This record gives sequence, C-alpha cells and structure tokens, in this order.
Amino acid sequence: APSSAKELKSIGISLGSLGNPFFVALSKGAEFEAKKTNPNVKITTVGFEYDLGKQVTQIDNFIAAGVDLILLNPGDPKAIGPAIKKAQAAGIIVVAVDTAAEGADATVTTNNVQAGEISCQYIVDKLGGKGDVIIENGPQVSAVIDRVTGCKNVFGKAPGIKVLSSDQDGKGSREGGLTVAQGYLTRFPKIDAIFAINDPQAIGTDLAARQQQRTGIIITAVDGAPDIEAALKDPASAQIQASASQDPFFMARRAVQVGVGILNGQKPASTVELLPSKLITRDNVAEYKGWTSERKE
Amino acid sequence: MPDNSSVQAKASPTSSLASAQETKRQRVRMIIRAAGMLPVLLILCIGFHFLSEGRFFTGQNLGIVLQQAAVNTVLAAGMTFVILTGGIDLSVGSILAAAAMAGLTLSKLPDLGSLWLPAAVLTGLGLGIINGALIALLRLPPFIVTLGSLTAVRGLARLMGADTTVFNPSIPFAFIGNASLPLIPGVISLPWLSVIALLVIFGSWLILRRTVLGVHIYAVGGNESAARLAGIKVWAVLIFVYGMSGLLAGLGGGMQAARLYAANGLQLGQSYELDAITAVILGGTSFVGGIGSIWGTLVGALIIAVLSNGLILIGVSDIWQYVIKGLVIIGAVALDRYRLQGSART
Amino acid sequence: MPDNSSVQAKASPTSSLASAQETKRQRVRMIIRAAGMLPVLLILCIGFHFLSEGRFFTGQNLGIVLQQAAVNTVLAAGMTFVILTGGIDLSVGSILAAAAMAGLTLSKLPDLGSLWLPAAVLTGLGLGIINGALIALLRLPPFIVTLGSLTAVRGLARLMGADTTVFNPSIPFAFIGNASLPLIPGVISLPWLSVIALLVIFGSWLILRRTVLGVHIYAVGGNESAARLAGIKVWAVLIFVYGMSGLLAGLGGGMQAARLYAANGLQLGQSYELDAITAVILGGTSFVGGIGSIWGTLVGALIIAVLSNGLILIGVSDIWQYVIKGLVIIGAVALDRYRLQGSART
Amino acid sequence: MSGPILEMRGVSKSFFGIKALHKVDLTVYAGEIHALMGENGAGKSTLMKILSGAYRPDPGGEIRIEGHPVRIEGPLGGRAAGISIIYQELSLAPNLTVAENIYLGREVSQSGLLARGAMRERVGPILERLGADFTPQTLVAELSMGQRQLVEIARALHARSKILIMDEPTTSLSAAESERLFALIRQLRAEGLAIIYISHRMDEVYALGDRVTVLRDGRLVGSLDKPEIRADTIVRLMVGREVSSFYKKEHDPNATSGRPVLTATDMADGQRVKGCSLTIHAGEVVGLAGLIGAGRTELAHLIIGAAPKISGHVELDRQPIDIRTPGEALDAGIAYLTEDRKALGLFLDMSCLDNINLAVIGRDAKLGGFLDRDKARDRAERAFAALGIRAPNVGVPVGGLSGGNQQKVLLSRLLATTPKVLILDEPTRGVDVGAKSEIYAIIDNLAKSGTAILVISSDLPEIIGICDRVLVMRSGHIAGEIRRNATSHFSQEEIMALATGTEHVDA
Ligand SMILES: Nc1ncnc2c1ncn2[C@@H]1O[C@H](COP(=O)(O)OP(=O)(O)OP(=O)(O)O)[C@@H](O)[C@H]1O
Ligand SMILES: Nc1ncnc2c1ncn2[C@@H]1O[C@H](COP(=O)(O)OP(=O)(O)OP(=O)(O)O)[C@@H](O)[C@H]1O
Ligand SMILES: [Mg+2]
Ligand SMILES: [Mg+2]
Repeated sequence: APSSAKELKSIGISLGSLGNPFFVALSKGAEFEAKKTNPNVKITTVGFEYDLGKQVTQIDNFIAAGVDLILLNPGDPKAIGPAIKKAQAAGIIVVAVDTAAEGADATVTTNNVQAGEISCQYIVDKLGGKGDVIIENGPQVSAVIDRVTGCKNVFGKAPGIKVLSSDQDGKGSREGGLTVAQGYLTRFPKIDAIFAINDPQAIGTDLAARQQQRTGIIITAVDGAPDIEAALKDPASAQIQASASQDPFFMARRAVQVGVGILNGQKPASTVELLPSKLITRDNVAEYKGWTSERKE
Repeated sequence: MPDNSSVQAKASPTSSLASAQETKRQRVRMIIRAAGMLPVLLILCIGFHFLSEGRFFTGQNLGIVLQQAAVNTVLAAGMTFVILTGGIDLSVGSILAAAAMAGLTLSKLPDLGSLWLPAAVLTGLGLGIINGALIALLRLPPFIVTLGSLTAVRGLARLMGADTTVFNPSIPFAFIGNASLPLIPGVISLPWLSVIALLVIFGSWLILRRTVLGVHIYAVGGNESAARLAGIKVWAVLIFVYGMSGLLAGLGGGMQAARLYAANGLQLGQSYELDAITAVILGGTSFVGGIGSIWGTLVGALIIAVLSNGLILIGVSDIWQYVIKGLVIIGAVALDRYRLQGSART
Repeated sequence: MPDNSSVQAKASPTSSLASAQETKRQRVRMIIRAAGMLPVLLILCIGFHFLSEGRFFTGQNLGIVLQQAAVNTVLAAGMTFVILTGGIDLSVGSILAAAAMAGLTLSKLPDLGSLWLPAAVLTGLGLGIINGALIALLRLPPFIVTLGSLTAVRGLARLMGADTTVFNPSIPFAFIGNASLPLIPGVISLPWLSVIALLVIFGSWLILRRTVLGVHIYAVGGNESAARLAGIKVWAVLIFVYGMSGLLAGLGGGMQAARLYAANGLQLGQSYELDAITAVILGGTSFVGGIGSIWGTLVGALIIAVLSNGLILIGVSDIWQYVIKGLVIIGAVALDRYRLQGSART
Repeated sequence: MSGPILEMRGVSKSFFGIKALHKVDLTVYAGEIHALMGENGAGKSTLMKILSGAYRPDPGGEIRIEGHPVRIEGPLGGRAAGISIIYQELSLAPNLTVAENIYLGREVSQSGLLARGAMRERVGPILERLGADFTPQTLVAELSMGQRQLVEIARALHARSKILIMDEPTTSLSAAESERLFALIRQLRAEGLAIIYISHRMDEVYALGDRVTVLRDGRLVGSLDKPEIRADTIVRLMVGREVSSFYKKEHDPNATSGRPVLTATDMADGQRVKGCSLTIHAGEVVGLAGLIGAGRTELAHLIIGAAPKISGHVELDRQPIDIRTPGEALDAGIAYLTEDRKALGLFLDMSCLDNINLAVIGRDAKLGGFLDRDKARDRAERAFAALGIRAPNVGVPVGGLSGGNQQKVLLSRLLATTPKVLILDEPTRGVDVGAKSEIYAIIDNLAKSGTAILVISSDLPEIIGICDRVLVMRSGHIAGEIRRNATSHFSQEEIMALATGTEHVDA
C-alpha cells in the first residue's frame, strides 16, 4: 500500500460521442471533481465515435501520455477488457462510467435496465395494461441494449400490451427519431405509446407526431437531458410524458472520487456502483435538477 | 444513337428541316438521359406501395417523402454544380452542421433572432468560398481540400455550441421546417421544405441552362484548358461552384434547424456528403465533369428518400435496410448502364 | 539498320556524361517526390516532442504510434493500388468489419479456430473481387459501386454477429495484435502489427515496381484506352486491384480483431476509408491515376498516426483535434504543391 | 506594300529556366499567308501561344500590331488585339454544342439570360460557308476529328480577326477536306487577313505559302520569300543538313505477289465498316487511302480485335485465327500503331523505357511475373539507337519528348514484339520532316526484312511515296485498288477519284 496520498496529476477520458450532451455533462462532472482534487490536473477528453479500435488506440495514447487515471465509457463491456488490462499493467487506474467494463477497477453507472423499466412501466400504467406500443431502438451499445431489455421486461409482463416493432434505429438523434417515427406513424394507424431509447429520439418522435397531427400517443424516454426538461414543461409537446433520468454530472464525479480513492489504496466496497434512475414526468419536472446544475454534496 | 444522327445530318446539310429534326432528336436524347433513373424511381414507388399494403401512395406519406428528400436535394443541387466542374465537395455535411449551429445560436439573441436564417446561409457561403479559394487559387485537389474541411469545419461546428445541443423551441420562421403550403386548401399541401428544395432545383436549372455562367460551368468540366484558352476565368467559376455548394449546405443547415428546432455540432449532417453524391451520380451526372443535369439530381435524391421511407414502411429491420440500400444503389446504376449501353460515354 | 548512322551522329546529346547527369537529376527528383511529405512528418514529430515535454520520442510511444499506424497503413496500401488505376474504394472500412466478424466467429469453433485469420483475409478478398467484377465487367463507376458496398457490406457485418459484439479472449495468434518482435532483445522491439504493415508495404512495392503486373497497373491508371490497345487485360488488372484492396482490408480486419480480441459489425472500421484515402493522397499519389508510390503512402499513414497520437499526448481537446487535423491535411498538401511548383503536373 | 500588320521583335520565352524561344523576330503583312516551319519542339506553337495570350513572354521583347506596341494579357487580350488561333491540340469542350463552343467565352446574353437562339442563328451561315455537314446544335463529342477542326475554324472566322493563326490544321483532315480548307484560306487572304500557317507538310507550304519563316531550337534561322520556297532550302534551314532521298524505297517491289501473310475477308462492324477484304503479302507496303470517316481506322480496329465485328474472318500465314482483343493480335504477330498517339498510344507519365517494353514485358518476365529490368533497359537503349530517338535517357517520361520522338517510341514498342504484320495508322501525323524521313526509312527496312505492312494515311504524297500498292476506302467499302507498274507512279487524282466516288469523271 502506498505510504502517502498520491496526487491526481493527469486523467484521460474516453467517451462515446462528445456530440451527445450526456457525455458532455459527464466530462464536465469529471473535470469538476478532478479540479477539486488537484487544481492543476491535466485532463484530456476524447470521443471514440463508437469505434472499438479507436477507443483502444486512445487508451494506448493515454498510457503513452502517462495518465494516472482513465475514465472510460466502454464501447463494449467485454471487448475492451484486454485494453484495460494493458492500462492497469502500466499502473493506471481504470474506472468505467455509464457502462460496466470487464476488468475495470470500478464501474459507476446508471442502472439502465431499471431506467428502461420505469420508463416503460409508466406507459403500461397510463394505458391500463392494454395497447399497441413501439420500442424505438437506437445504436446497439450496451446502455441502449439494457434499456430495451428493461422495457421488454415490463411489456412482457403485461399481456395486454402488443409491441408492434422494436427493430428500427433512431440513431440516438432528433433527426433519426423524426425519420423513423414518420415511417412508424404511416405504417401503423393506431399507436398508443412509443418508448424512445433516449431523449433526442423522443423529441424527434414528438415532432413527427405533431407534423402528422397525430395525438394521444404517450412518448417516454431515458436520460432527463435539458431538452427533455424543456419539452416536459412545454404544453406544445404534451405527448412527451416522461423520461427516466440519469445524472451524468454526478456519475462522473462519483467515478473520479472512486478512482482517486483506489489511487490512494482505498478499495471500494463493490466494484460496480449502480446509480438508480428516477422518472421525471410532467408533474414532477419542476423539482428536477437537470444535468447542468452543479451539486456539491 | 450518335451515329445515326451524324449520318442523318450528313445526308442533308444545314437545311432548316434537318436542323429542326436534329434539335428535336437531341432534346429527346437529353430527356432520356435526364429521365434516366425515373423508371427506377417509379418501380421503387410501386413496389413499396404494394408491399406496404397501399400505404405508400397516400397524400400524407408522399408529403413525408418529399420532406425527407428536401435537405438532401438542396445539398445535392450544390454538389451537382461542383461535380459538373469535375470536382467534389466532401464538406457539405460539416458545413450544414456549422451553419445550423451559427443560425440557432443567433436565433436565441433577442434582437437579431429573426436574422438566423440569412446567418446560416452566409456561414455556409463563407465556408464554401474558402474551399473554392483553396482549390481555385492554390490549385489544390478538391478531394483533399474538402476532406480537410470536412474535419476542420466539423470541429468548428462543435466549438460553436461548446459540444452541446443548442435548442430553441420558438425559433422564428419555424414554419419552413414543419408546416406545409396548402395548394388546394384542405386537400393537397406541399411541405415548405419541399417548396424550398424545388425552388433551389429550379434556380439551379436556370443558372446551369439559361445563363452564361452555366455554359462556363459545363465548359470547365468538359475541357478545362479549352475553357481557359477561350478566356473563361476558370478560377472564378470554381470559386462560384464551391461557394454555391457551401451556400446550399448553409441553407440545408437552416432547413434542418427549423425542422428539428435544435442543432448539434457533432451529430448533424454526419455523412450527408455521401447521400448528396449518391443522388448526383444516380441522377446521371458524370464524375469526370461536364455531363449531367439538375433534374437527374432531383430524381436521384427522391430515390434515396423513397428507399429510406419505403423500407421503414414495410418494416424491414435496420440491418437489412443497409444491405438493401447498398444493393439498390449498385443495381440502379447497373440498370442505367445497361439501358444506355454503347450509346454514350460517361 | 544500315542508314541510321547519320541519325546517330546527330543524336549526340545522348553522350554518356550528360546522360549520367540527367539520370542522377531524375533520381533526385523521384526521391523528392516520393519523400514528399517526409519533412512534414519530421516537423510534426519534433514539434510534438517539444510540446509534450519529451514524451514523443520514447521507445514506448514510438511503438504505440507504429502500432496505431499499422491497420491504416495496410488499408492505405490496398487503396494505393486502387487509386493508381484511377479508381477509389470506399468500402474498406465495411469490409474490415465484415472480415473481422467472419474471423472471430470462426475462431470460436473448436476445430477450425486456428484458421480464423485466413478466413478473415479470404472474406476480404471475396468482397473485394465482387467490387472489382462489378467495376471491371459491368463498367460501373468505382465510386458508386464501393459506396454501395460500403452500405451493403456494413449490413452484412452486422448480420453476422446479429448486431452484438463477438468476443474471444483466447483467439489463436493473438500475439500479432498485441505482442512485439524483439529486435535487440530487451532493448528495441517492433510491434507485430507494424511488422505486418511493413511487410505489406514491401510486398506492395515489389508488385508495383518489380513485376509486370505493377507496370500494367500504372499503365491502366495512366491511360486506360492505350492500355487496352497495348494488349493489357484491363479488366483483370481492375479485378486484381480491388481484390487486393479487399484482401488487405480483410487482413486489417484480422489485425484489428487480434488487437481487440473482439469484433462488432457496427463499431468497427467506421469511416476508415477516409483515413486510408487521406494517407494515399498525402503520400503524393494522384487521383487521376498512374502517378504515385507506395512509400509515400507509408509516410502519409504515419503522419495521420503521429497527428492523432501527438495531439492526445499534448492534451489538445477533442474538438480542437478535429480543427487541427483538418488544417494540417490541407496545409500539408498546400506545402507539397508549393514545394513542387512547376516541377511536374499532378 | 503598306507596313506590316504584325511585328514581333526579340521575343523570348522560358519554361522553368529552359529557353523555348530565344529573341525571335517575326514580321507578317496583311494579305499574306506566312508559313512557320521548324522541327518538332522548335518553338512554333510557343511563339503563337504568346501571340494569342495563352503564354506570357519573358520581359524584353516587343510586339507591334499595325505599328502600335501592344501587351497581350490573357486569351481575351489576344482576341481584343484581333488575333484568332486554331490550336494544335484541339481546344473544344466535347460536352457542349457547336454553337456553344464557337461562342465560348463571349456568349450573347439578353437581360442576363443566354440567347441561345440568336447564337445558333448567327453560327448557321458560317457553318454553311465552310460546307459543314453538321448543325449548330450538334454535340461536339459526336463529330469526327475533321469536323471538329471545322468548328475551330468557324470559331476563328466568327471572331472577325485581322490575324488568323493555324497550328497544324490539316493533321486530321483528308485530302479533300484539306483542299476545301486551302480554298478558304486563299479566300481569307484575298479579303486581307494575315494568316500564319504552321505545318510539317511540304506540299502544303509550297501550295499556300507566300513567305516562310523557319525556327530551329527556339531561334529564328531565316525567312524565305516566295521564289526561294523550295524543298532543299527549307529543309536545310530546318534541319541544318541535307535530307537525301526523302522517301526511301529499297525493299523488293515484287513482294506484292509474294507470300500472303494477312488475309482479312468480309470484315464488318455493323456501323462504319461494311464488308471489307484485303490481303497483305510478306515484305510489301500497302497503302490504305480514303477520306476521313471512310472507316479505315475502324477497319484496322476490327482486324486487331479492338472493336467487335459482326462478320468477317482473318487468316494469318494461311491459318484461320480468331482475334478478340488487341492482346491476342499482338501475340499472334499483328501490331497496330494508333493514329492518336497521345490518347490511345502512349503513357505520357511513364518512362520511355516502360513505354517501349510494355508489350513484351510479359514475355520477358522471370519467375512468373518479375520484370527483367536489364533486358528492358537493354532493349530500350537499342531502340533509342536504332530509331535515333532523341531524349536525355531512356528513363525520362515520354510526355516530355517532341512529337516525332514520341512517335518513334510508340513504334519501338510495336517493333519489340517482332510482328509479322504491322498496321500503321497515320504514322507521320504531326511529325517533322527530319523524323518523317527517318520513319520512312524504318518502314522500308522492315519491309526488307519481310514484314507485311499496311499504311493508313491521309497524306497522299506519303502514300504515293512509300507504298507498293494502294487500297482506297470509301464509306465503309474497299472502293478499289491501284497497283504500281514498273514505269508509272500512282496518280493522286486516281486515288482521289476512288476515294470520293467520282471515278467515272475523268480526273
Ligand atoms: N507548357 C510547357 N511547359 C514546359 N515546356 C514547354 C511547354 N510548352 C512547350 N514547351 C517546350 O518548349 C519547346 C517548344 O515547344 P513547341 O510546342 O513550341 O514546339 P513546336 O515547334 O510547336 O513543335 P511541334 O512541331 O511538335 O508542334 C519544346 O521543347 C517543349 O517541350
Ligand atoms: N463520334 C466520334 N467521337 C470521337 N471521335 C470520333 C468520332 N467519330 C470519329 N472519331 C474519330 O475521328 C477520326 C476519324 O475517324 P473515322 O472513323 O471517321 O475515319 P477514318 O477513315 O478512320 O479516318 P482517318 O483514318 O483518316 O482518321 C478517328 O480518330 C475517330 O476515332
Ligand atoms: Mg506545335
Ligand atoms: Mg482514322
């Protein structure tokens, strides 16, 4: 065990896509916490654009740059294992965020299965257990897969619920959601609810419904991003009704805290820390503290 | 095809009758070439109509297709100018994103908000002109210049929003993104996005076919050194086409922003350049430059939109959509080649 | 021939001295052209070394750079063949993904597992030959064919793993992905990935410069119709180059799979084609075909790898990395153009 | 005589430090046809491009038009100074119509829109005057080379210039078309235009030239007035030595009745070639004459398998042979020299060495595919010596060589395959007199060694000078054959009559 407290000098962060506000909030949170530990810390944040090879390359570069801690949103929970081992062999602590990673020193993640469950449970409850629903899928990364799994769990338990389709990719973006939803709305004359795997897709879906003047569709999502916050407050987008929130800012802060702890020899109680998701609805959105608000607890 | 005509012409010299016939024959040939992919488009539409149990040819769905085709049509129109000169513009997707970011950022300012659309268009124009200047004045290869700006402008777009999604639910002129222009009130209406796209196509046609500049664009693509020797300012033509492509990408950014009420520097416009190029090439414009028409581009853009819409309509899964789209693109060009076999160089 | 004596006498400038001088001058010019971007590479390396406080030129980091350059080098070598004939291959990224999926899937079978690498390479070869056949036999434009297969093969890759990550921690020959070949044991070692890449470059050089086929490839790129009249089987050359590009993409897939112990149809090889093309063009190969060298491609691939590695080493943010990369690519080509100004057409 | 319309004094031009023109003077008067001559690479085109504004001269020289010094800035400047030029390399955009090409760079527009109708109407009469058989709205891509040449001329006429420059305008015209062009040129002279005429064909210069100026290695070497225009004086000025026996013919004149090597019967492609038969014997030189568009090139393409045939069969050494590609033709021993060496023959960026060896590297290869580089170098150097190719060394790109030397490189490639049959399509197009006589000597030597040779040419003096027998082709058919007997030469009239289909009218 190290005798004196080790300082966090530099940290490398590899995240899915920095175009996604979620990851931006994550990086902000990490930065906030890291700076609190050491104001002169050097932070390098990169996006791997959902390319496994690129992420491994980035980890290699972090090793070469001699960082103390790598914060990682793994492209694949298992496949990234060997790269993590390599980093650990170079004496670097690896903490996974948002998605679990095999072999990481610790993982801090939202419970995505649970997030999918509560978001879809809302639909089941609202529909009284009976109706035609759509799962609007997204890029096949583990967080998305987990959410869909959670959602399917819930729908599977409600015999009155019929899932019309779950195999279209809304690309995780407003545009993709809009395009896919336009197709769905034309294809299915009766849709009672749509679960979108993230907020941008939900907003795109709502835009499509408004364009086609379709009403009475319950749209829910996962994330609790600033734009869904606005949408949940906006009477014009009344069909968007709920989103299972994540707290990326807090998640990243926890991850850095855990990482610094390990750096100083404090093993966490459990390697996986699951942060529960909370459902935001039109009723409770006023109290919701969004991603951008900083909390110091 | 060409042989007949020249033989024919030879038989009876410049008589007015022969001339009129020649004109007519040439026009027919032009139409066939431009119409090019029209049969493919029709086959796709009809096929999807049956496979989707009659959902394709409904007023509403056609509106959706037109709307989905709109942004790509606008980009592809700009790309047509560029490819006609024998160049290429890979940066349109990034320029679209940068323009949308600039527009949306401006739209949130209380006083200047209503100027957001011109701002987006001008952003695109400016970036396009930079491309054009590098290509025309420094004589750098278009592929590498626009590949460089594909990357650099993407960075710029992300910088503008500090990597977040900028959104503005009350953006001025939002109607162009989601509302429709009623043609026969209550019966048929045309999405504003499509109206813009059609106006762009019409304007492009006007420039390409009815102005001196248009002839110069074709001349530069057909034989650059001949154009230079004829006193055409080749550099000015090149700056114009890349500027035009940038401008239309900027307009596309504005359209996309109005449609989504939001813009994101990283996610918007990713690999739009490929769709735009595909539309142009499907439309029969030659990569070598100098040959092609803007109507073909319109048909090409519609094919792409119909394909995306139709495959979702009939419930093909995302994975198979990839496979089918790729094969249809190759198949369409092969069909076209087969149809035109031996008749002309491409 | 008897009466050529007078002619000979007149042709005296071919004196051995002048000839030797000219040969030398030409060799120097050749080297400058091939070396092309070498100064840029050196400047980048030295710059990064200072800015990163001496972290760049360390054995470990150089090994990482070489390793990171390896897959792109292999793809770019294949791309060099294609671009030398005046074509383009946009499908290499997708083929890489499909080949990696095929290889990994096979590697999990108990008996055939050790054949996974040949399987990946052959998958690539097969897909490349399909590209080549469409281009050579149906005379379809390379851009559109490989754009189509970019999409279709991506779908195929996803289908193979049913959209999941295939993982095999005990994949045979994993050493090629992560181990190094000790040159001076304990002091200097070369990653196996780089060894493969260098072998590919050397093999490509051998084919291009020392075989009949190589001359034919340059000839087809230089003047396709003349090549046809000179008795070259242009179709065979085209099928070869696209097959080669596919094969090397397949090898790249194998290398990537060995490095990751995993493959994913969607998350592997996205937009690798752009990096490969950039490497080739940075290396001085002309888009028109017929002009270029494989050594230039190696330098081009190294520049890209150094840029990615160096920018992370000195802690430049992701956004600025985009901007800087784009500008460096344009700047490098502009520098090259300026340096070669007037010396040759491109 | 009034003062000169054009005076160039001390004009120099260098390309990247290499002097292409060295203080050249040129004086041209209105109403004269001024022939400009010189070997390939002498600088003729460069001098003219300075006049047209395509190149900017080095500082120091002076250009006066009608006595006034002018600075010609860019192509528009040349036009403004009253100078029109028909470039050696045709400068048309193939994807545009005839009218668009003629108006390129000075289009007529009305309120911003292109006035296509007006342009078409104004082009019509000019085409008619030239006797063109195409319309203003025909695409240039559909025109033959000769027709394209007419478009260039129409463009020059349309500009109503005072000085008209023609840089080798007849290289792709047939005799009849050339005659029509000459008549036109004379008419323009009568109208008071000054015409600068560049050509490598001596007979044209005798027929047209009022004065001749000769360039050599970028320097002016002299001017000749009409009475001095004779072959020996011009050639001595151009080459700097005597060229004896221009057309060399030492091979056996009786080969005509020798062993047949190539027999092609009933060749047709369904378009241009309509059932042609011909036989070539070992050691003879057969000419194939005809108008442009008669289908000679296409016939040659059919024989070597470069184009698909719908009927016909070929026998080589009395054995039937099925040739489907040019490669098979080469393997069988039939070599074809294309008429368009830049577009269809040479690889301009590749070295002379590679260009010469291209057709045989496959045969030479070691270990199934590796180049035999020593053999290749050796062969290239021998070809350089044998054909007198002038270039710094065998490694330079062939694009940098003069036209005549390029032609010899291409010829060397064919000779390297040691063909039994050699088909030469316009073998001396754009080649200067010195190189021409060398190429004729090569043809003669090959015939002596027993090669069967078919020469397609639009240059009638050439056909008459080197052939033992002439076939004449007219609109896809072999219209007739003319044999040389012991005493008489072929007559140009006889060939023309067959070619144009007026054989009944006495020539
Ligand atoms: N653009 C250029 N760049 C470099 N060198 C050139 C260029 N144009 C001409 N030259 C060189 O200048 C010299 C004169 O060329 P020019 O074309 O004027 O010859 P020419 O007398 O017209 O020959 P030909 O009879 O073959 O047409 C040649 O050595 C040629 O290689
Ligand atoms: N439509 C066309 N497009 C391009 N080139 C053409 C076209 N038609 C003819 N040519 C070219 O014009 C030249 C004249 O060929 P053509 O077949 O008309 O007659 P020819 O008897 O072969 O004439 P010659 O051998 O005297 O050139 C050839 O180089 C031919 O390839
Ligand atoms: Mg010349
Ligand atoms: Mg011919």
